[in-house]
Amino acid sequence: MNRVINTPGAWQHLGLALAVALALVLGLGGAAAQPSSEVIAALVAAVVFAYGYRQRPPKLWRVLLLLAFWNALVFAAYALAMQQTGAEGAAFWSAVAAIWLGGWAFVSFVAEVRPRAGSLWARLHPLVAPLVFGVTLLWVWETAVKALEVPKVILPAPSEIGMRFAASLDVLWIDLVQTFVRGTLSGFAIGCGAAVVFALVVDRYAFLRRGLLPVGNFLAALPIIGTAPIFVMWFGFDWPSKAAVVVAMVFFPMLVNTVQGLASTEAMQRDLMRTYSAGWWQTLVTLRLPAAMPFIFNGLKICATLALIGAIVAEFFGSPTRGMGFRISTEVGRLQLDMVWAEITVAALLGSAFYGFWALLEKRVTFWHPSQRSR
Amino acid sequence: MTQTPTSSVIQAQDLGLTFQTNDGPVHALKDVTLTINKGEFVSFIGPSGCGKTTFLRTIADLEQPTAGTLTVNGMSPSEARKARAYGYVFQAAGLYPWRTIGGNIKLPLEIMGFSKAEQKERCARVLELVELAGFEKKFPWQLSGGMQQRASIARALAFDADILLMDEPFGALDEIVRDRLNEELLKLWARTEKTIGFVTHSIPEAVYLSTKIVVMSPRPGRITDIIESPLPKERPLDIRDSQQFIDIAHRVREGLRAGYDEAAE
Amino acid sequence: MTQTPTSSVIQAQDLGLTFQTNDGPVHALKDVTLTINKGEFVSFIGPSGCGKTTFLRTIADLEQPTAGTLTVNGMSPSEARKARAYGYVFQAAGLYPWRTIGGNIKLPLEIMGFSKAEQKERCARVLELVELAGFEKKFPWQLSGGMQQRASIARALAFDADILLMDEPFGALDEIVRDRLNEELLKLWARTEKTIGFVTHSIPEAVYLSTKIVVMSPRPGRITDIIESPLPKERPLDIRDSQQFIDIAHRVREGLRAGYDEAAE
Amino acid sequence: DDITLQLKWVTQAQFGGYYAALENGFYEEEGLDVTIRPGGPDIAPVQVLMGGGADVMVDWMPSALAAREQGAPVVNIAQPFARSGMMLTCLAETGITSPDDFPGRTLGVWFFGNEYPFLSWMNHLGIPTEGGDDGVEVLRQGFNVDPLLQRQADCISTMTYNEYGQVLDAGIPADQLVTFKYEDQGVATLEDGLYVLEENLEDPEFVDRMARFVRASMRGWEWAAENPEEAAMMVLDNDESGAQTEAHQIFMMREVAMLTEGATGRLDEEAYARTVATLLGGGSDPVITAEPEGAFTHVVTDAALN
Amino acid sequence: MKNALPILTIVVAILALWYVAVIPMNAPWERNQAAMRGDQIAFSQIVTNTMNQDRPVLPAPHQVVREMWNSTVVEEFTGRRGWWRSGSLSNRSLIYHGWVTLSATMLGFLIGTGAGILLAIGIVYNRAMDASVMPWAIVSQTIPIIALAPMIIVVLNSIGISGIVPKAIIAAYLSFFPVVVGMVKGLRAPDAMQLDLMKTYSASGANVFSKLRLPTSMPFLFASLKVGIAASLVGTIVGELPVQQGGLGVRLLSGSYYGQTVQIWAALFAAAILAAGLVGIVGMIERRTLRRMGIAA
Ligand SMILES: Nc1ncnc2c1ncn2[C@@H]1O[C@H](COP(=O)(O)OP(=O)(O)OP(=O)(O)O)[C@@H](O)[C@H]1O
Ligand SMILES: Nc1ncnc2c1ncn2[C@@H]1O[C@H](COP(=O)(O)OP(=O)(O)OP(=O)(O)O)[C@@H](O)[C@H]1O
Ligand SMILES: Cc1ncc(C[n+]2csc(CCO)c2C)c(N)n1
Ligand SMILES: [Mg+2]
Ligand SMILES: [Mg+2]
Repeated sequence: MNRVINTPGAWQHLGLALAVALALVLGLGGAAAQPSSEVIAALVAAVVFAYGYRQRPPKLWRVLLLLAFWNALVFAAYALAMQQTGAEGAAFWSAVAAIWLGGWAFVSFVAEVRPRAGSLWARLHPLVAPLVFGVTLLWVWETAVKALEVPKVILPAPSEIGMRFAASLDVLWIDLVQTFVRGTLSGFAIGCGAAVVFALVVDRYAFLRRGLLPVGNFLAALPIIGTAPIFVMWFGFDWPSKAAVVVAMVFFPMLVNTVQGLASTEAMQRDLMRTYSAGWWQTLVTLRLPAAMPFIFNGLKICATLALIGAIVAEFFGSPTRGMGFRISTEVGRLQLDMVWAEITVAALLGSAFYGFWALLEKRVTFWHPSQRSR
Repeated sequence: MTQTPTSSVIQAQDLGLTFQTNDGPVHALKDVTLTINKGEFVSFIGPSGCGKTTFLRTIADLEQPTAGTLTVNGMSPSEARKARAYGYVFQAAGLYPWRTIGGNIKLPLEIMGFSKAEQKERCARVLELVELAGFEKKFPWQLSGGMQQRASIARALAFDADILLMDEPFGALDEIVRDRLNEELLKLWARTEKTIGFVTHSIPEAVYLSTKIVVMSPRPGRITDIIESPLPKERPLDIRDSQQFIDIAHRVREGLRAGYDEAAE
Repeated sequence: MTQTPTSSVIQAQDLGLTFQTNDGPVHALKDVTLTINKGEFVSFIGPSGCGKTTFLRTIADLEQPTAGTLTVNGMSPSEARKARAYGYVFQAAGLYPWRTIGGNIKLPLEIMGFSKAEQKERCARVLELVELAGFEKKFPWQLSGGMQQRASIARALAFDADILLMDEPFGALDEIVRDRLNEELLKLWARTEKTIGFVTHSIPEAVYLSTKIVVMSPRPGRITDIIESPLPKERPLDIRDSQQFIDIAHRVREGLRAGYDEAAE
Repeated sequence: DDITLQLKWVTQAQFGGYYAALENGFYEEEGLDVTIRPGGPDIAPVQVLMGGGADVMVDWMPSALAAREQGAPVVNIAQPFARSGMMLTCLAETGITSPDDFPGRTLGVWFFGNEYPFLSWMNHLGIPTEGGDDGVEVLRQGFNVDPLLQRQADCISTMTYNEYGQVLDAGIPADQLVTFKYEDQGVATLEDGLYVLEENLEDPEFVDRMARFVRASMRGWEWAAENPEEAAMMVLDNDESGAQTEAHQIFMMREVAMLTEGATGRLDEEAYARTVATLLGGGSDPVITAEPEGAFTHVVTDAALN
Repeated sequence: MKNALPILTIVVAILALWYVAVIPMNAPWERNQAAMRGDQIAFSQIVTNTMNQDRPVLPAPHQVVREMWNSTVVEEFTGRRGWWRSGSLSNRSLIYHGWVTLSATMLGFLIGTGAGILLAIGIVYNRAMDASVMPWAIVSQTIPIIALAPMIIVVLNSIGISGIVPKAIIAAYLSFFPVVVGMVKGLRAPDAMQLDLMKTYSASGANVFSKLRLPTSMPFLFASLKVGIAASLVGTIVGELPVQQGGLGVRLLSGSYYGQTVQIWAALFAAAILAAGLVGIVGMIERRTLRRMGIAA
C-alpha cells in the first residue's frame, strides 16, 4: 500500500488509470463525440508503460518504458486534438484529465532521476520538468478553447497565437527594441545603478538611513498606474518617460536589498576589519560588497521582472506608435487577441530570460553562499 | 621567573565594563588591574561567561571600558589599533566564504599594503606553520572545522603584529594536533618576542604555554589569581609530567574551583 | 572486566561508508567491526575527520552504510529509529531558537505523545540534572554556549531512550563543569543501564567514563584499537590519579598518535 | 424583462439618454429592468457581449465592423447618434490653418480602434504617418488633453462634447484653437450605436425586447436633449467614481444633444455607406478588408418606431 | 521614536525641494498663457500663480493636502452625498474609494496568501512540483497584468462572477508570488541538524511540518506578506480600472480623463498611505508573533 501512495508519481499514475477507466466506461455509452478508440488505446498503453516503469526494472528497460510512456501520451494528446468536434461530453474530459495527469506523472518520474554530475544530461535535466509542464498546460488550453468553442475575440488558442507570432516577427521585433532595449534596459540600469550608489551613501550616514528608508518605502508604494500618466506628462511620449517609470519601480526594491545586504555582515567579520584598522573603502570592497552580493542579486532578480512590466504599463498611458504596451492596448481595441497574446508571449520570454540572466550571474558570483551550494 | 622583558605593553587599572541590556546591566568586567610586559605569554582561564573574551576585546579596542584606564604601548587601545599593533584570533574561525584560504590569509596583507610578492611568500610560510600547505586554493567550507580554525590562526600570524590576542584558538582541535600547534606557537613566540594574550578552557594548555596565568571568576567578571609561571622558556612536551607543572596546574584548578563555588551561591 | 551485561545491542560487521562528492569518493568508514553490549559505555576517540560522527550517525540511521551490516537490537537501524530507540546529542547544541529551553526539552515528549503532566515532570527532572533549573522559560540565545549544550543533553535524556548517542557533548564546557557533568552522566548510566555511545576529543574523559574505548584513525576511517577498561563501575573523580587510569590513557594516546603518524604519510 | 447594456466608456453625459430613460422610468414603462454597465479603458464591449456579460452594447461602428470581420457577429440595431463628434484640435499659435500644414507636425491620436478614421483621412490627403518631413509624427494620445496643454503635440484628438470643453476650461480660448471636424473632412464614421449579437435576432422575443428598449432609449435621448441640466444630474447620480463635475457634464449633455438631434434611432444607410468607405480606405493596414454584410438591421427600429 | 527626527528632516527636505520644483514645472504654462494674451508676466507673479494652478504639471504640496482634506472630511461632513447627510459614505470621497480598494485588497491578499502557502508546501513536499512549477511562477510574473486584467474581468463576468471577486483575483495573482518565494525559502530553512533531530525522534511528517518547518518559515513568511500586501493593493488598483465601480484606481484614472491633476495626486497619496498602513499592520503582527516565538528580541 505504501508503494502505491509513496513512490514518486504514484497518485498521478493512479489518477491517470482512474481517468482512463472513466473515459472507457463513459465512452461505452457510445455517443458520437467520444474519444476515438486510438485515443483510448494509447491511454491504456500509457497506464501499462507507467506501471512497468514503477516496478523499477533494470536501467535500460526503465529508459525505454519512460520513452514509451511519453510517446503514448503524446499520441493520445495529438489524436484527441485532431478529433475535436465541439460537442464533447464527460468521456472526452476524462481523457483530457488522463493526459494531464499522465504529464504530471511523467514529470514526477523524471524529477526523481538523479543524473551523474557534470554530464550533459545533468544540464538538461532541470529543463525537462518545466518544459513538459508548460507543454501540457498549452495543450490543455488548446483543447479547452477548441472544445468549448471559446470565441477567438475572447481567448485565442495557442496554435493561433503561435501562427500570429511567426507571421509578425518584424512588428514584434520593433516593439521589443522600443520597449525593452530603449525603455526597460536604460531604466533598469539607471534605477539599479542609482540605488546601489544611493545605498552606499545612505549606509554611511545613519541619519539618512533612518529618515530616508521609511519615506522611501512610502514613496515606493505610489502605484505606477497613477505615476505613469504623470511621467508621460513630464518626460514626453517616447521612451524617456518609460525609463522614468522603470526607474521609479526598481529604485526602492534595489535600495532596500542593497542596504540590507551591506548590513548583513557578521559582527565578527566587522571586528576583524577593525583589528586590521581597515578604512571604509577597504572594508567596503573586501567585506561588505561581497557579503551584500546575495542580497544585491536578489534585488536584481526582482527588478528584472518589475522593469519590463513597468515599461509596458507605462506605454498604456501614452506612447509613440510602437512598443509592446502600445501594441497590446491597440490590438485589444481591434480585437486582434492573437496579436495581444503574441506580445504577451514576447514579454514572458523576455522577462524570464532577463531574470534567468541575473540568476545565472548570481550563481557565478555568489558560488560561495550556502544557498548556491545545496538546496 | 624566566621572563626576559620588563617594559610593560598592556596596562589595565581598575578596568570595568558594564553592558546595558534590557534585563538590566551586566557587569562583564570589574576592577581588573593587570600589567602585561613585552614578550610575555599570558593565558586567561575561567568559567564560561567570566569575561575573558570581553577583556581581550577591550584590549583590542573592540569594546569600550566603562570604568578605569587601559593603555597599550603607552597609547589608548584605539590608537594602538590604528597603528596595527594587534593580531586577533576569534573564538570562531570567521573566514570569509568568498575567499579561498590563501585569499583569506592575504586579506590583512592587502589591507596593510604589502607587495604582491611579499603576500605570497608570507601566505606560504604561515600555511606551512599551521600544516595547511596545499590547501591554499580551497574555500573555507571545503575544510573541516579544525582546519578552518588553523587557517584563521595563520591569518592572524601573517602580518607579524607585536601583540597577538587569541581567543580559544585550539578549542575545536583534537589533542594531538593541539599539542603540535602548542609547540609551534611556543617556538614562534620564543623566536619573535611577541606579546601574547591567550584564552583557553584547558588547564594543562594554560600551564604549558604561559609565563603568566590569569584566573578569572564571573558575576562580576574579575581576576581572582595571577600566577607567574616558574617554568623555563624552553618547554618540551613532557614537561607536563614534571612536579612543577602539576603544582601549577593544581593551583589553577583550585583558583577556578573557588571562583566557581563562590558564584554558585 | 566490570561490565555486567552480555546481550549485544549494536553489531557492526565490516561496515563501510563512502561519500560521493564532486572531488571523488571520501571513505568515511571502512571495515568497521564492533559489538556493543547492553549497558556498555563506549567512547570513540580519534583525530578530526576520522569518522566518529559518521559512525554514530550511521547507528542512528542518519546515514546509510554503503558496505557491511549493522543491526541494532537485532533490527535494522531504520526500524530501531522508528521504535524510538535513540537519544542523540549532536556535536552542536542545535536547540530550536523559537522554543524556550523548557519547550525544547518537551519537544521529543510532545512528538512521542507523553501527557502534559508527564512532560512537565520529566522536563523539571532533567533540567535539575544538568543544573539548569530556573532557566526553563529562557530562550536559547539568552544562555551561554555551555548552558545551551547542557540543555541539549537534557533534551536527549528526557525521553529515556535505551541507547544514548552523544557526539562531543561536553566540548564547549570548562573543566569544572565538565567534571561535574561527567560524574552525573556516570551516575545516570549506572542507575538506568542505558547503552551509551560517546564521542570525545579528551583522553582523560574517555578513560574516566568508558567501559570500552574505541580508537579510530582517518583516511579511511577505521578502528585501530579497542580497549576494554578494567576500571570499576564506581568511579570517584580522583580515580584519574590512579596508575591504572594513567596506563589506559597512555595506551589511548599511543593508539591515537600511531593513527596520526600513519595518516600523515 | 432584464436587459444589460454595456457602455463603451465611463459614465458620462455621452450616455445621458440611457440614464435619463432609466431614471425617468421609461424602461420600466416598457416592462424592462435595465442594468447599465459602464465601460472603461481596455474593456472592449464586444468581448463583454461575446462573453454573455451583456445583451446590447454601445459601440462605435469602426470597432464593431472590425469585430465582425474577426468573427464576432455583432449587428447594429439602432443609431441614436446621427453625427460624429470627433475632431482634431490644434493650437492656433502653431500656425496650422488647414490640413496642408500637417506635414512635419506631431499629432495626438486615440487608438484602441479609434485610429481608423484618422488613418483614412491621412491616406486621402496622401500624408504618411510614419514621421519625417513630409509626414506626420503620430502620438498615441492618452484619453486626456494634456499633450496639447503641455505643447507636446501640435494637434490632438478631441470630442466636441468632452475634450474640447476641457481645453476651453483649461483656459485656452476658442479663438486660440483651430479645429478639424471629421464630419467636415468627409471621413466621419458613425459613433455610439446599439449593437447585439446576430444569432439573438433570430429570436422574435429578443427582437421585441430590443424594440422596447430602443423605443425607451430614444425617449430618454429626447428628454435629455430638452432637459440637459437634469439629465446631467442623473448621470452624476450614476457615476461611481464621483469624479465628474456638474458644469462639465451639462456642457457635455448640450453638445451631445447636437449630435443626436434629428435622429430617430433608425440607421441612416448613407452614413453607413460613408463609414464603410472611410474604413476601407484606411491605408496600408485597413481595419476591414471587405464590404461587410448584414452588419445592420432595421427590424428592431422598425418594430420600435411603429 | 529615535527615527522621528530623521524622518521629519527628510520629509521637510522633500517638501522644500517639491515647492522649488513646482515653479519651473508649472511656469511654461503661465508664460504661454501670457503670450497668448499678448502681455508680459513678472517672475513674482509666476511664482504665486504656479502654486495654485487648476491643472498643474506638478501640484504644490498644499494643493494636494487641501484636496485630500476636501475629499475626505469636508466631503463626508458637508457634501450632498456625504456620510453626515446621507448616512452612507460619499462616492466623491477618498474614504469611500479607499474602502472599496481596501476590501478587494484584503480579499485578494487572503486568496493570494492562501494559494501561495499551499503552492509552497506543494513545492517543498513534491519533487515534481518543485521541478516544474517554480519557473512558471516566475513566468507568470513577467506577464503584464494590466493587459490581462480586462480579459480576466470579462471572462469572469461571462461566467457570472462580478463585483469584488474579479478584482480580488487580480490582486491575488500579484500577491501569491512573493509568498511562494518566501515560504519555499522558509520551509526549507531548517538546517540539516534540525531535520536530523526530528529524524532521531522518528517524527511524523505532520510533526516535522508543524514543529519545525512552519516555525522556521515564520520570519520569511512575514517578510513576504509585507511585499505581498503591497502587491495586492497594486493588483486591486489595476483590476479596478476596467471595472469602473469605485476605488482608488478609478479615482486615478478618471482624474486623468478629466485633467484633474490634483485629484490624481490626492488619490496617489491615499493609495500610498493605505499601503503603508497595511504594511505597518503586518509588521506589527510580525513583531508580536516573532517576539512570542522568541525569535525577535
Ligand atoms: N554584547 C553583549 N551584551 C550583553 N552582555 C554581554 C555581551 N557580550 C558579553 N556579554 C556578557 O558578558 C559576560 C562575559 O562574556 P564573555 O564573552 O567575555 O565571557 P567568556 O569568559 O569569554 O565566556 P566563554 O568561555 O563562554 O567564551 C557574559 O555574562 C555575557 O553574557
Ligand atoms: N556529507 C558529507 N559529504 C562528504 N563527506 C563527508 C560528509 N560528512 C562527512 N564527510 C567526510 O567524512 C569524514 C569523516 O567525517 P566525520 O564528521 O565523521 O569526522 P569526525 O570524526 O566526527 O570529526 P570531528 O572530530 O572533526 O567531528 C571526513 O573526512 C569528512 O570530510
Ligand atoms: C475604449 C475607447 N476609449 C476611447 C475612445 C475615444 N472616445 C470616445 S468617446 C470618448 C470619451 C471622451 O469624451 C473617448 C475618449 C473610444 N471610442 N473607445
Ligand atoms: Mg569567550
Ligand atoms: Mg564529529
